[in-house]
Amino acid sequence: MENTAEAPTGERRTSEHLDTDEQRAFRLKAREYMAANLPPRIPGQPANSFEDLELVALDRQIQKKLYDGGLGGYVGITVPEEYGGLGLDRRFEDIFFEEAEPYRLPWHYGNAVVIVLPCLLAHGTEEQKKKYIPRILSGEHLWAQLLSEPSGGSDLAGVLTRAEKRGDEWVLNGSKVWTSGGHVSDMGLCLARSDPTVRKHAGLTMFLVDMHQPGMSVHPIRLVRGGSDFCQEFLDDVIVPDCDVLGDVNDGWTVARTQLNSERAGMARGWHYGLRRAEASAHIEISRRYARLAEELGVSGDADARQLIGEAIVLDAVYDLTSKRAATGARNGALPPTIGMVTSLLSARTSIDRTALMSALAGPVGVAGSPGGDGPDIGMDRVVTHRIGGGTLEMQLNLVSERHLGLPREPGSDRDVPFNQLRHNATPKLAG
Amino acid sequence: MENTAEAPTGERRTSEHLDTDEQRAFRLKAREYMAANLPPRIPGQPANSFEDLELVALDRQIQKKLYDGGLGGYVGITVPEEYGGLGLDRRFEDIFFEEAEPYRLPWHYGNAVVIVLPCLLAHGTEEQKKKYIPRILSGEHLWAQLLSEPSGGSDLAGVLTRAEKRGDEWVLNGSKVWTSGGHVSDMGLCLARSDPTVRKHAGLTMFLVDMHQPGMSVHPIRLVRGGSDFCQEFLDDVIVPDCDVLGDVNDGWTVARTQLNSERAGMARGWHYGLRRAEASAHIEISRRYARLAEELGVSGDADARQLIGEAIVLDAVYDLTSKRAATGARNGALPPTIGMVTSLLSARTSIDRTALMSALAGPVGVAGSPGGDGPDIGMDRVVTHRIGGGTLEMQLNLVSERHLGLPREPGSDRDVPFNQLRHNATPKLAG
Amino acid sequence: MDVELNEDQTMLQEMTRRFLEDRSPIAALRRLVDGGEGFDREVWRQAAELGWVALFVPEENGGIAESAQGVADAAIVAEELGRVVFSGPFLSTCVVAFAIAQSGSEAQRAEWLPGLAAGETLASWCFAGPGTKAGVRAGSVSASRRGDGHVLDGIAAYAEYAEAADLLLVTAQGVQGLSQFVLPAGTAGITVEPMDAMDLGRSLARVRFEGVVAGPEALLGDAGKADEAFERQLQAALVLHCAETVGVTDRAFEFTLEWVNERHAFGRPIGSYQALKHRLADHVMQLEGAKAAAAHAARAVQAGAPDAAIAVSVAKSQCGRSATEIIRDCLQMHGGIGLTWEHDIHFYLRRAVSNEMLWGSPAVHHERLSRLAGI
Amino acid sequence: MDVELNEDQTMLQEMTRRFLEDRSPIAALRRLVDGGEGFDREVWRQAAELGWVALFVPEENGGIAESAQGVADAAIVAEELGRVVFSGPFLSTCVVAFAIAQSGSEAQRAEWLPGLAAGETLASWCFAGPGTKAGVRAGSVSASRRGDGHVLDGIAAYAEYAEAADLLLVTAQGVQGLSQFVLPAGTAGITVEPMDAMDLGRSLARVRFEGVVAGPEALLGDAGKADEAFERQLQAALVLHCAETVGVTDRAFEFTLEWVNERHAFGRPIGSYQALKHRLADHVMQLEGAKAAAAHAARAVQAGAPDAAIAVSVAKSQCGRSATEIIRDCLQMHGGIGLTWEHDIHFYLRRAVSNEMLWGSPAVHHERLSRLAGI
Repeated sequence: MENTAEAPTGERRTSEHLDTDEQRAFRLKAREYMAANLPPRIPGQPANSFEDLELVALDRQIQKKLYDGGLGGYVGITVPEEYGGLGLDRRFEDIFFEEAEPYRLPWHYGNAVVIVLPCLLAHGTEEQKKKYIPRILSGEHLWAQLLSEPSGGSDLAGVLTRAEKRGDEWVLNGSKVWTSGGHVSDMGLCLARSDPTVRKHAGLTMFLVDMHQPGMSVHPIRLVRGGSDFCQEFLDDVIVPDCDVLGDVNDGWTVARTQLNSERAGMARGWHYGLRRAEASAHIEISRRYARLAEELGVSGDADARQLIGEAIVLDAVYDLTSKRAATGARNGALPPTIGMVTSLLSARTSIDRTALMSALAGPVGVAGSPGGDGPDIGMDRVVTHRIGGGTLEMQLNLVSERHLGLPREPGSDRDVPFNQLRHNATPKLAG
Repeated sequence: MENTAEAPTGERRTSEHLDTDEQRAFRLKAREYMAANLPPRIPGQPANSFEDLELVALDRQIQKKLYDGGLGGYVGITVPEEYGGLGLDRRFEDIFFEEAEPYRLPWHYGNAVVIVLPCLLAHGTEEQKKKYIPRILSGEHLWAQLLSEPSGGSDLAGVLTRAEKRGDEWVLNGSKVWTSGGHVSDMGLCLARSDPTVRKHAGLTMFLVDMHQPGMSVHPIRLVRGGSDFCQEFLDDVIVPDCDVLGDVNDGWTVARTQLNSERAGMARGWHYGLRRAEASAHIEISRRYARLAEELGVSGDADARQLIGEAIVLDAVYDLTSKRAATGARNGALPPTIGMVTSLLSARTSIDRTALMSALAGPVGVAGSPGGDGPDIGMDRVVTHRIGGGTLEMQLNLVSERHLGLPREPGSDRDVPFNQLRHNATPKLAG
Repeated sequence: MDVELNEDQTMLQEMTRRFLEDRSPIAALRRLVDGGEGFDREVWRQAAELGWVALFVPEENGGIAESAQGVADAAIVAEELGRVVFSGPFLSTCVVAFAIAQSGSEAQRAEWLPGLAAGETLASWCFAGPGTKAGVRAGSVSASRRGDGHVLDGIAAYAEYAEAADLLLVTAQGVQGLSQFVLPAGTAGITVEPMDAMDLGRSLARVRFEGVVAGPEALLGDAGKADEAFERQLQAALVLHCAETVGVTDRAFEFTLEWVNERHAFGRPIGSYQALKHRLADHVMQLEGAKAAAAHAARAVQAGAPDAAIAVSVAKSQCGRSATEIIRDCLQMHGGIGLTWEHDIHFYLRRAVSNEMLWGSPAVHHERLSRLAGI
Repeated sequence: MDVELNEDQTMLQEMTRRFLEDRSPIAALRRLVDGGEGFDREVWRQAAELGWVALFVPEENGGIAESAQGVADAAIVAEELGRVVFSGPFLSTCVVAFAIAQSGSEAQRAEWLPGLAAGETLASWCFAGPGTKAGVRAGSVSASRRGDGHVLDGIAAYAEYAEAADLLLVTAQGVQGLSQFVLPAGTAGITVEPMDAMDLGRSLARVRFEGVVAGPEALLGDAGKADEAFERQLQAALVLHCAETVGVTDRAFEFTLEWVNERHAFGRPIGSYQALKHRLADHVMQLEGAKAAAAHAARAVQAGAPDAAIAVSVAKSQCGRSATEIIRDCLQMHGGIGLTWEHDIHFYLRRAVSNEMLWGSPAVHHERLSRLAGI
């Protein structure tokens, strides 16, 4: 639902009538340059799929084109000029996305611009900002997040990967997992334990890690359905120079919080800027899939099938309307920023519920079919209905109840104990 | 489902062929006496409804008849002779219930025989057993459980009702609630706090309380739908002589555990002995209600309505089969005694689910209808679908997960703190 | 509900809330029910002075409808009514005023609208049949031509406040299509039979039409051509209905949150237990879904957007189902006290279940959505 | 599953479990799938030696069916098969053996049963149509009289292990009613088209019949009178199917319980978190319901009880729905690792979803139950 490009709206709505002269000039420049240089947005084309190396390569080119054409790359418009951006205000960004609607944008840079860039801006040294931000905007560096570990995905502050200081560099050992695009990334934002003798949040440090080094081995994970764009990394004496510590040593959790908040804010906004259409103007559109499916299954006239389809239409529309309302409300202050957590939870619930409805609709047709047909996909959707991105459902429920509703936290048992006195899980190998 | 009498099975199955001579003699005596003295079992008649004073009076008579006829009253067969029972083994009890199938039994004595009697047998002094047990079996004493309090129904060990020693008697003050039949009971089993300075489980004492005394005021509770057979009691200097302390002073939690376990065992067995038909032989019978309802609603031919009805049939049958299997399994040791907790949970879930299905089936017809018709009952069932008896759903879920599945308990925060240092809820008045 | 209210709308919301807290809190409903009364006419008249019905009535007929925000503004009022489980003929009177203002002749508008706007004339909307699928289609009353008028026969069920109404708007099926009629309550051949409703704050009735003669002055719009007008009325009604349901849910959820923060069990607030927290998280998620769907429906119907018909059915399904499910569980979280007459929550749950099923149950709207999807 | 097993049955259960742990653990399925193979014929032959199919075959035809416990005993085996997501033609071969033993002529029994009992002959049961409601009715293949035999035309879908089968039992619709035929796999006009199945341990196929000539020797029972025999076969098949599903669920639940006790998050086993505990409590409740329903169905079918038809549909709905719901959430509780190919749980969930829908989806059985309720 969030991960494929939508078709450009037939009738485009822009805010052109509000433009100042300067804005108008920017808009025309963007319009002309995009028309000449960007590939069209193709409905159904994946927004990001790191398995598709051609698409990744295409996005590298698009990012470079946007940068070279003076448009700041993808999301570089509000970035200060000294770091390669345009230093303009948000209004110009809105114009950019209005004009970009018919084109593919370099969505594989989502991690880099939605998560890494805010972390660099908030916690980076001047040297780091000048070195890394322009390379994101120019398309040189794709970034990965080296965050979760096989010993425990939800408990992010419980990372076991060790960072030891040796002279003026750090040596990292351990394993990271659920890294989107680890195998194609140039750099990684990596949280590691620099001091295991203090309580778990206090002994962490964040590192900017060069992914192209011998100690870093990256293995794509095979998921239930086949491939995936997730990877598991094994860090075996990975070297990070002192100058690539982001934020203070042992203060990595502060950076991680920026990282997590940026990810959530990105989700609330619709994750990849400009992936969705403009919010306020949207009408409910019923997916044509349902009519086609009902036809194919021969159940168009069945009262019970029509119930299931009606319910699915409600699910889709409610998800769509809720996330658009959340985005608007978070932007104008009518809703708290935590509303993004609610949207994220709804996204998970919606996919669980929709797969159940489709499975009930298809019955046996959804579990076995002609080779190459899409029957068994409907059944398999029930198997893979839960999501890895955005945390487990349990973590989302905790977040919504504690942060959004303000309910009391569980009495914590591990927050004040030195990390090396806690029990830790084993570190399974997930990649086959 | 559990609270109305079922019709006697058309074709009765007994274990007559297994009888010894002595058993055969007992069977024939019971058969003859019951035929002459007991009223018939009327399908749909409430098993117990303390609001129905005539039915309560009838059960008092039935209990007396069973006692006078040398059948030991309801469930007195295995009780030792010195306490008014027959001192026979369980086989005779089975025979009693086989023969009693066509008749009404004094089900309002359920509390007394399922819960109070085991507590007296396990913890009573010789004097208490000789005084109270015969009066239960002869029909003289109806008993109530004075257990829950308005300050917190789930946290049974958190009772606030105070018991103070004055000379050789105790003075009780406080309030109890959710007492079935409090207004018609002669005696009550009452848990009170005799020492608030120790941790909460350690300062409790169990009392045998005369309900007919001035300090005890009993108020029926009006529930959402109208009346109820629940009461709230206000104890205002209620007097209990020393000899009516059950178990040791400050050891009331031990007695309460027997009480709770007896209640649960009763539920696992089908609560009121003999209320249900013999277990192993039972076939699934589809309630005639569904066909009648479908006919009345004019939806017999609707595919979606037929789905809802089919689902309801599954719910009913699964509940029935599961509770019968649990009873058999608990009896023959194939299942642990905690299986009763699972049945109890299923009972709650089944009623929630069934009311939802019926509500969906009836649509608007279930929320408004002709005065006196049963339309709005279907809607109201959704309002009152949760149950008070057997603890809240949350407690049932805790019990099943901790006792039956053996999952770790929540880290407790109140178990080791002196009771008077804990925060307590206010004591609302629930009776109007 | 909507995250983009303008200043006037925010004021309307605050004013309505203050008025209701003062004149019609939930305790007032309890008094009305215990006293066996339906609703408080004095409160209704005062409410009308605040412009609740006037939102749908043009200025020349005593209203304030020039704001062009009629439906969206009325939805704001309806949401507040839900928060106190208001008892009164808001929905029916508004829809009838809307219908007359949109389709009425000048004479009809002049005759009826001023009284409706002023709260002096009460109206009921009669269209739904008596069965399980009632609520989105008219047709259980038939209209046959006689002379220059019509004769009406049949039964309309679930008519709100028909017992108290001065005026009935009847939608009837004729050979050419739907027709609508505006009839004084006392018209010969009309019998109003009160229904027994689980929602104690909503008067419902069956209205029986037996050979009712409706002259040309009673005909609203053109004979046999009311299908579109009816759909517009239905959409407006559903917007108000959904907004009310959101208010009901929002308020019950709000006081349940307070309760779980305050009530302790085993030494901790019950709201600190993860099982309750997770259920509450799911509930707020569904509630946000209901708010988003209801707000969108209000905007779509207000604007006459192409997805208005879809939007109201999406909202009706989402608001109805989530209300019942959320408040049912909120009641559960109150423990035994939630089941007592003395606690307010049953009034909320009664309205939620009732609203879920009236004006088209979820099943009816799912079917409608399948149809709108071209299936 | 059943709480009243006799000594022989307990022994059968233990023997089966030991055999499967040794010869066909879940790791074996992983190897078969990675190797692109369907099932292990050697394991199947050894299993047959243990008497799995012989349970349905009379002694004179090489079986052990005198125990009169055929269905109930086979259900014990099926439950164990579920626990390891066994890949092999157990269900189809048993049902065909049951059918031939019950309805076959002496010649047919002598010809086919010894091979079936010995595990040398594999059989597939062909009856279900290809649509969404398939699984409890036959009729997608038609039989027309020609001479002293029949000609068969049509498609049977979801036929288990048809690709490997030596023998097909076809249920076909004629003008007078259902007829059944036993045909060697190579009979002219039969085409087997493998289906792409989400359950990686179950081979399914579409079997196409084009002008297939079935002589009198192929006819099982009387022409046009197989309705009752078919219902009996269906009941027996559903008993085994449900028992298998219970085994699948039971085992997945078991290792999930181990996992939540062992896996720590935030310093505590994840199984100490109330939200998970409550979900697991609901799951064990549904699982107990499935066990009770499946056990009752086995007993009812074994005994030919009057509620046997109801019992199998109740069991099928309960077992199917609870399996998917429980294992889906068990996968959820495993976190990301549950989604990896390397973890076993997806094999369990694949079979659960697949079993929920094959042999009649819950919807199909709900409809059937309404019919059996006289509605």
